[in-house]
Amino acid sequence: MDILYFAWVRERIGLPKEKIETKAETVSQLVHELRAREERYEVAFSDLSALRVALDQELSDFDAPLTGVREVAFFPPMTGG
Amino acid sequence: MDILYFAWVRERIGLPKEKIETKAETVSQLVHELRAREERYEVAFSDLSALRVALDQELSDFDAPLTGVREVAFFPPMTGG
Amino acid sequence: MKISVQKEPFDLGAEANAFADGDMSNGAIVTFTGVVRDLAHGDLDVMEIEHYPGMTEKALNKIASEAQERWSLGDVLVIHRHGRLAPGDQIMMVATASPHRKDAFEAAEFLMDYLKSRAPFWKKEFTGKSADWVAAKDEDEVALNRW
Amino acid sequence: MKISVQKEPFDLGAEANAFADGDMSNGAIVTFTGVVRDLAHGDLDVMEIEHYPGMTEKALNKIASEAQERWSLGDVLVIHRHGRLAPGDQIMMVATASPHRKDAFEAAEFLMDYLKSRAPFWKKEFTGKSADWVAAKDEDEVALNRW
Repeated sequence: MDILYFAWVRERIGLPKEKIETKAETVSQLVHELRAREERYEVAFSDLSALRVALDQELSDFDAPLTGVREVAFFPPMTGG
Repeated sequence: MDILYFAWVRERIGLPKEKIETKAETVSQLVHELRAREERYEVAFSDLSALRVALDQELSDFDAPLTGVREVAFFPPMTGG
Repeated sequence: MKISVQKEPFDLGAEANAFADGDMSNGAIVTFTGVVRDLAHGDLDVMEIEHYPGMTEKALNKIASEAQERWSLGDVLVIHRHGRLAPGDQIMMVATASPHRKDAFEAAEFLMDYLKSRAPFWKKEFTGKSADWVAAKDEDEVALNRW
Repeated sequence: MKISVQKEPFDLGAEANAFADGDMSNGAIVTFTGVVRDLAHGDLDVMEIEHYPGMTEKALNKIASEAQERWSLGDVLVIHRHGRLAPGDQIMMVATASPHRKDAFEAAEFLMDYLKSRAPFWKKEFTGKSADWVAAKDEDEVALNRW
């Protein structure tokens, strides 16, 4: 599964993209796994209300299932326009 | 006093502008005078709700006094934009 | 503030660029452009726009000044043509600049609503078989209640 | 419908003219242009806009299609830049065409409100002494409730 990070999430974790093997069934479980890895993940994911998630390039929720998902992206609230 | 007519008011009366001498104290009195002149005026002023009036190039009302006014214009509701 | 009442065509792109270049400090720029269209019968040849020279300029200045008082605006542009126009011709445009997109949008809508029924222009439509003055729309009068 | 996510500057005037020329049957054309501004501190050097290639185009297409479903629209244009921009640079523009001015205005406001907080762009401001990600504004989230 491809995990992408944008904006300050990318900066805190220190990379824009990584491939991971996971058995997580939901976004929340995936976040739990990532947080357990290293402090930089723990810091980046410490406040989920400050984060948004997209599954296969569609905005989604932290409860959403990961079944069939190939690309997960984490980023702060968007500031377009 | 200069009297100006625009759009179908101009067409019905048959001229864009005329100078008149009047003792009318309000727009209504002036309209009354004009209507008494000839049938084309009578027709043009038959429905005041379909007309607007400007005094010295400011939108006004049919009750408004004519004191000091040099230019009166009659026209249908505007259709700009 | 630029107000122009003119017979000549204007270049939307050139006007929009000049307006934007003249106002670098405002993050939001809105333009509205009106185009002669033939909705009613499909056989419009010419639209003739009559106006009240002198009063037109005063009315447009007043409308634009009122917009600048009511919203946080940088520059304001109003161009309105008169004379003979064909379907597809651009009749008029307004442009507003503001630090806030909401102000730029609202001010442009306000300008348009007032132009529609408070600026002394009258449109006459010529088709092959008729020539009719365009009637003012109730909805345009109602639109003013918003402001 | 034209959607463009690009690093290069765009020419507001040329885009507005091309948009207007491509849509002669709609009487009302609205454009919105966003310009990099330096409201916060007066010392902005550069704004860097990051985006999510692939998702950005999808999100913009979805927003524009939804506008076309909700309002009576002719063409719709969305251009959004990414990369490094300086104060005064144009970031993005939208354009809408409709038979009715109300539809053209509302659709443009809708596009802007959704672009602000539903299209995957993130802005970082660089000054002489700091580099900060621009925080999303509550008011931009609230603006979506209107639609």
